[in-house]
Amino acid sequence: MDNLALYIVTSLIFMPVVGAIVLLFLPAENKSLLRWFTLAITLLVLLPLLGIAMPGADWLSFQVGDGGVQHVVQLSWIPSFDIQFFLGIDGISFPLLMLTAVISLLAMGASWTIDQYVKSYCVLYLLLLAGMIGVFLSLDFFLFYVFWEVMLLPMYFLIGVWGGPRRQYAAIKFFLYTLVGSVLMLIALLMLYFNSDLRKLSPQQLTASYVAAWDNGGNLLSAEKYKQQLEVSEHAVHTFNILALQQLGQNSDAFDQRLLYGKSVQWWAFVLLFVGFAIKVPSVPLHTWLPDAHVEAPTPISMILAGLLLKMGGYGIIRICYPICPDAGYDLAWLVCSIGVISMVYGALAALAQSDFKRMVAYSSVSHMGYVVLGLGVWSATAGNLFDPTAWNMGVKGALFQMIGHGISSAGMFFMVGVVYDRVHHRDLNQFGGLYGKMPVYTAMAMLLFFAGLGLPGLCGFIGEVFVVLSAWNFSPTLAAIAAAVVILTAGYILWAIQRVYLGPQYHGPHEEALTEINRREMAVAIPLCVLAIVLGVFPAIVFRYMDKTVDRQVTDLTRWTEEVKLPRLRAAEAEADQEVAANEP
Amino acid sequence: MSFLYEPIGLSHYLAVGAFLFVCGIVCMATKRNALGILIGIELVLNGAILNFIGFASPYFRDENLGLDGHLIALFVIVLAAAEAAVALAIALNFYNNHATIDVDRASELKG
Amino acid sequence: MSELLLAAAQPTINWHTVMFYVTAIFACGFAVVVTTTNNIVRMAFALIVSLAATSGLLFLAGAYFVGAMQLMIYVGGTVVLLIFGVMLTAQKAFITMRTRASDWILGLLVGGALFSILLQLAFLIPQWQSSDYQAAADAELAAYVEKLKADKADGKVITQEQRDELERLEIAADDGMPQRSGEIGLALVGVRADKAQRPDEPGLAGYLLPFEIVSIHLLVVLVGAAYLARARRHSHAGASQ
Amino acid sequence: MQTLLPYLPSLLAIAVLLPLGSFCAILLGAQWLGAKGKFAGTLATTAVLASTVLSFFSAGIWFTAHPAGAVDHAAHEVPPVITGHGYTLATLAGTNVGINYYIDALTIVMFCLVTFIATCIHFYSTSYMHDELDDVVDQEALLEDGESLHRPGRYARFFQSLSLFCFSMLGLVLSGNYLMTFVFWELVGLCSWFLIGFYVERTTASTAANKAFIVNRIGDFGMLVGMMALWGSLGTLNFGDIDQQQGIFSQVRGEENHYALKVPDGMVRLAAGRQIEALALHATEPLTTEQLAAKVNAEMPVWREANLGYGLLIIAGLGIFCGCVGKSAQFPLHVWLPDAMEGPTPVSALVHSATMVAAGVFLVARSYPIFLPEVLLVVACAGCITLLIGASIALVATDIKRVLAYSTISQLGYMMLALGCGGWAAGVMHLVTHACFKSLLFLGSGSVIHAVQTNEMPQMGGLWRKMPWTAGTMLVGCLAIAGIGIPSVFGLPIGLAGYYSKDLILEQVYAFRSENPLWGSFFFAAAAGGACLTAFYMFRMWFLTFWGEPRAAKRFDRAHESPRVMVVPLVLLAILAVCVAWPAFSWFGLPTLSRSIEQARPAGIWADMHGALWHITLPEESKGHTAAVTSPVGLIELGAALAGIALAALFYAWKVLDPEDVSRSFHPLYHTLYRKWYFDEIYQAVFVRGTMALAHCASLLDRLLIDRLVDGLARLGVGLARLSDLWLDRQGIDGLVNWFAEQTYRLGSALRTLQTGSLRQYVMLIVASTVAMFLLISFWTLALTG
Repeated sequence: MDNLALYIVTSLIFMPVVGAIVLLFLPAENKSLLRWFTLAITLLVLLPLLGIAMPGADWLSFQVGDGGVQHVVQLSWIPSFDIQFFLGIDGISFPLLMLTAVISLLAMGASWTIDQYVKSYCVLYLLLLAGMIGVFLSLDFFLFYVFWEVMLLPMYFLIGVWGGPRRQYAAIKFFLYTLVGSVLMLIALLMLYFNSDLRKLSPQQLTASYVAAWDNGGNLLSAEKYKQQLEVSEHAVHTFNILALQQLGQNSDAFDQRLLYGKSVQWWAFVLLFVGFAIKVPSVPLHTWLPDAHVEAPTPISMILAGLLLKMGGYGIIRICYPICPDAGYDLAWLVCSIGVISMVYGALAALAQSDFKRMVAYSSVSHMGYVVLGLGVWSATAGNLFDPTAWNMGVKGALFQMIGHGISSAGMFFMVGVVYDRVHHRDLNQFGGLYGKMPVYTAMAMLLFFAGLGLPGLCGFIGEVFVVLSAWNFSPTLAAIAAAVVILTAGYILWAIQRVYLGPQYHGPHEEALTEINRREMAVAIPLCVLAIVLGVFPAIVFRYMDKTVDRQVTDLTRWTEEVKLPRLRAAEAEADQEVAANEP
Repeated sequence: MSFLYEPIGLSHYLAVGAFLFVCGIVCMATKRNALGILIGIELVLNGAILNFIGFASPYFRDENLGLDGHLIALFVIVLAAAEAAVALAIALNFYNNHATIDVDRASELKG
Repeated sequence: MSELLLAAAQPTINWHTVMFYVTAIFACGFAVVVTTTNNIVRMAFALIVSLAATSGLLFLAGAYFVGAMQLMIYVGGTVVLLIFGVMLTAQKAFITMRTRASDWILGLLVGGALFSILLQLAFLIPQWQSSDYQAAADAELAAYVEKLKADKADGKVITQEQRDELERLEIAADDGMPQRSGEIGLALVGVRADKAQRPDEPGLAGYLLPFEIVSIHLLVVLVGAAYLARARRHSHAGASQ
Repeated sequence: MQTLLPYLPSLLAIAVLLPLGSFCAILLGAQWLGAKGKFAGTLATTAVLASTVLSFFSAGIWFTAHPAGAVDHAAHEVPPVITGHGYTLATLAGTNVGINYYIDALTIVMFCLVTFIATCIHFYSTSYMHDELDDVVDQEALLEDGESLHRPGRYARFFQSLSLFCFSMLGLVLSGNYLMTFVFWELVGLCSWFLIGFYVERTTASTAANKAFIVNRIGDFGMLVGMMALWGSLGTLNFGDIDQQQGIFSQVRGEENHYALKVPDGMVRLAAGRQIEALALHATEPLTTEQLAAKVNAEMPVWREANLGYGLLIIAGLGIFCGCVGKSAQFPLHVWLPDAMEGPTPVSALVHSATMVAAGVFLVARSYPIFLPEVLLVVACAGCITLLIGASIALVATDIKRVLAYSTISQLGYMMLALGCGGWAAGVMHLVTHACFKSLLFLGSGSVIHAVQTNEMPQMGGLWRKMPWTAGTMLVGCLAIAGIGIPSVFGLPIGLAGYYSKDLILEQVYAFRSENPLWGSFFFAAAAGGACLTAFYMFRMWFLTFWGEPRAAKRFDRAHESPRVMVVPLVLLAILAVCVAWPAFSWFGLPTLSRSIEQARPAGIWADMHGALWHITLPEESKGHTAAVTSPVGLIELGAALAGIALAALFYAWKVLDPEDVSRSFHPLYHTLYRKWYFDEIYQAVFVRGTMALAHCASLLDRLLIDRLVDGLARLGVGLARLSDLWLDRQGIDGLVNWFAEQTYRLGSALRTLQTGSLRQYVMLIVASTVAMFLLISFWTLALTG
């Protein structure tokens, strides 16, 4: 049965790929068949994940009590560089996988309006889905990078072919930005790889991080045996295993050599990785691809972009940046937090100034993702706080929850904008009004999703926001206060938009006759989003349930690292500074 | 009012000079009247004179500019007078040509 | 003399400082008026006051001659010239020309940046922030008086030299600097009276050459100005015929 | 009934959830609820009526178990409290965040008050909102072609929002931690948004709704900051102790410290972060965390002595109060309340006078244990300013609902002033009595508006002949708010509800004045003057509406007394406004209002408080009940009220003085008051415009700077590629030279546009580049030297 679970996990990635290949052989004229087939494939990705989410079946269910990686799939891929096909699920990736599956399904439901080149669209869509699932599943850094790139290309075409009038500009901008991020990530990846050395790990650590090797016969070696092999090795044994890199970063000095300008390898790796992920998040000032890409992309792609792609940046920061480079993370926490807060304020302000409905929602994404960066960065477990990890724990959980909540609310908001755009073919906020009277059910659902974005209690946006903001105080009261002030701006732009679009005596824009009530297909997409927004807001525990143990474990590990590794270093630096002062005094 | 008991220093002169200078700059930048710009220039020059005299004054520093400062200030005054004369002549000429002294209209040098 | 001693011992209001602040407020305040008003006539008037106040500041800094020149050439000459200009171009449309708000904001932003930098510089060096000239002179005077008193108590007679010295010190404490106009005049024709005692710098031959250049320049300028202003009026007159 | 005490939380929880059920039912099933949703009104009313019954039943249980009067503040006993845990939202490193409840006599009193008034208003609304059953022609929402708007009625939607409001308000009262309070705080704000903007087609209504929500969010921002300070330092947001876990109140006012206020350890520790870090870094031996903690504990008294953490407690208090400023429309966030009158009148009565706006006062009362004297002084100042501003604007307002709105602001200021001066019971009591008579007044004004179809008082007059019941009940309300009663100098004090609470407030401010002459004199003058103004503007309203000759004959002819279902709630509330605060109930063994409130007095609020940073002393409340205080204060209060009424009568009943004449001779002042002290204009110019300007800056920065930079980089890349292309293709020097020539030409053309010919721009460029050069050079030298 264990093997079956592993096949299921692997199939999450290959199901869409196989589906895409099958699609190639289907007739291009039969659009409805193509759409239904793609929808079925996305459903086939969601169903196994639901099975994993449900408690009950021990061989398949996600073990909420286990903070480590589960359902590990491990195969050798490129042995000469120790690159493996290494997949696994833990509490950080699992909620995001669920989100990916759900949003992909709903976005496919929203794709019915795509009427040109349906076949290519569906193929690219499935490839994109495979890439996204792969990013969240892979535990090998190289594999992670490969999937990251795999995701990029379909997205480029999806924006560039099916987008709005300025689609080419937007697509190239998106591509260039993301490519820069990828290149930086690649540099950091190689830096870490060539500085890693498995010999520095103990057998327990090797086991814990699933470091595996195969003998010539293709049989898996046990950890002790492998350790013995390592002992006799003369050269450093490099690895791409993310878990092993985490162990190396936290328990050895592998990444502490000086590199440039007196900064260590891990400092530079952290900066490069962070910039790479910050482009994806996106954080100010690396965010300008987002409004253009969102505005030009078709509705379902906007949903995917806002709901899923942005989350990869946050996922990368929590999965790769902090655990692998804790020392740099500790030193640069202020940078991460400041960037988060700046994004929040800046995004909210920019959203306030937009007159394009979609652009406003896009900037609101910048603002909301700022909460994620802030929450991930609030390293409160310092000596001054007596190594109390509560606030950081809260921040990370809040940030992860915010990712999920924002995935729901932003996808919903984009969908709602798309619904009205499909009818009247314009998005100028000043040329709406009075939709309340014409489309009451649609208006009610749209208001609900916008209020979720506003962070209203009882809806999914609230928990993440409030947790992140509450946690920030222990890191820096000033940043926390600024972050809290963003709630005012958020309320401002969302309420103003609602007023201009939905309220008022009458609609004043073109195509008034096209404003018909939301149809069944659109309801089928909107209702799950609304229900999720409410359910996650009222019972956040259903998400926290999965992430609790993993986050606790990671934060505890890093707190222990602060206590045992960083504190002595700080003491040494302090002592050195004292001596210098003493030496300079005559 | 303890500052009234303290003797003033060079910094105060520099501050007043800077203020006049900036007032002149702002005046130049905001006036559309050519004569207004001229007046701004006068203010700028005054700020400069004040600086020279401040640096030349033996009240504030032993290592002062002395006579040099005074003489430069004199030259500045004289040059300002000359410049005012020429600028006025230009302004009058411009007025005669265009029947206006709005410098925003004077955009023939536009590239 | 006892008042003097008291004065030296006790902090009193420094009238020099008071005068400085009063004059500076006049200079700055009317400069602000110049900047803010749109009416060109008011601008010219405010400029006169500001320039006059500036000359007051020059007097307070001990530059009597320059101050007088400022008053005469600037306030007397240049501004009269300006007012002529104003009157010659005075049509209703040009008396008040409104400036756009954007220009104001831009100007104030840039000006504010410059001012903040200049102000920072002005107060950068602590020694510049206050002068001990007056205090030093007072202290010297007080010390001399003390000495004389002690001498008198010892029964010594105060000599004329000592009286002269006392007088010199009193003048120094009261007035500050000796007049400089003579030296300036000498310097303009090439003799540096203030550097005469310094044999190591004999090459400083004063300002004869710059003076000449300025004179010629002034002449040229006046001729040019007359030509510029004249020529056009002639043709204008011709055009009107 | 004592045996039922363990079920009290469940009973109250059901009382909270019933309106939620009604909300869900109406939301999802409006089209099945009878013809045109008429059954929705019945459903909502039934739900809230059931909640009322449950609340009064709970009150019975509570006061049987803990008889009011048994706890007197002279006895200095800890008030009885029931706390508990509902369900967990999240677990964070051993700390729970969840839904808790906190029940004491204050909760019970608030429950009875809110549900009773809500029931009255639900009944009233079933008739008042009758028009909404059919299609509506909205005269105030005009289409572009000038026609009035026709729309289907929204009877069910109204009751849906009203139900949601009842749920949120009751939840707010019951909540046992700040997070839950915040959640319901936002939810009542949302309901307020829905209800103010009920006429969604009117732009004024939706603008007012947005204004209310955003201004409230400004307050919520402060509340978030306060919550952060508490959470960051104490690790909990619970009010009371739950399952051995210490709540905020017991950390601040611990039993071991005899409930006196002490900065909790957690706050000291958080404030001393730098010192702790120094301890850890400079210790000669490396310390384990336990050793470090021990050292920190040893240092704790020294740090506390140095007032470390005191500021944090001030921030916490001010932050929480900031939330209350927003919700209770205190200066400077009072501007939303008058605009909120755009909503239907029953909404104004329920949400914007009796319950939601009083929630701020409730939260101050609830959080009283953590408020330092410095914070309370700020509370008092805010209250004092609000009281005067509200009263002064109410003097000149002509819209009947706006007069009442400003009067609400002013009365809320009274409550805050009382709380800020140490009068806990006085403030809470005024909250209760005010809710009674203000909802009465609003319902009465609604009845008038319903009859004459206008809000403007200059078009009313003489209406008492047509609407005797409305006029009579409103007169009772006016007398109550003016605080008419016989002071204790003449024997037994007896009066209307407002008399007791206002008397308590003035007594407390008087006692405060004897401790702090400077502040106290201002406060007392404001409070006494405010009492006079209150009487004046309330009777001005009454005379203008009901007295004299009708000023608009057409409207007068159409006017008629409201139907019985609207009059009965008026009479019920009028009875309440007369006798809710009577102490005589104790003769029959019933709990009186003052004793019930007294029972809820938080532990420790029975001693004088002294500020550590500012010299300020808050007298404990019994100091205001001595004869030396009560007799002068009673006379002053009665005098002020009578003077106000007499003045109003001089102007508007006897017409001895001409109000037009007075307003003309004090024109600048009149105009300032008429324009509401220009608050709206100033806020619009400074905050709204400022934020929008910032927003446009951000958007422009994106488009003009970052985008251009990126585009430029891309073009640079393309250019470089082309360049290398040329090189690779061996186009040789010629191509390069041509390229350079072309580029130079282009550069020249590009630079040509820089030559605008505008003198002023040149000047600006010169100065800007000077500044830039200076900055560059200074950076350079800095880099060289340092």
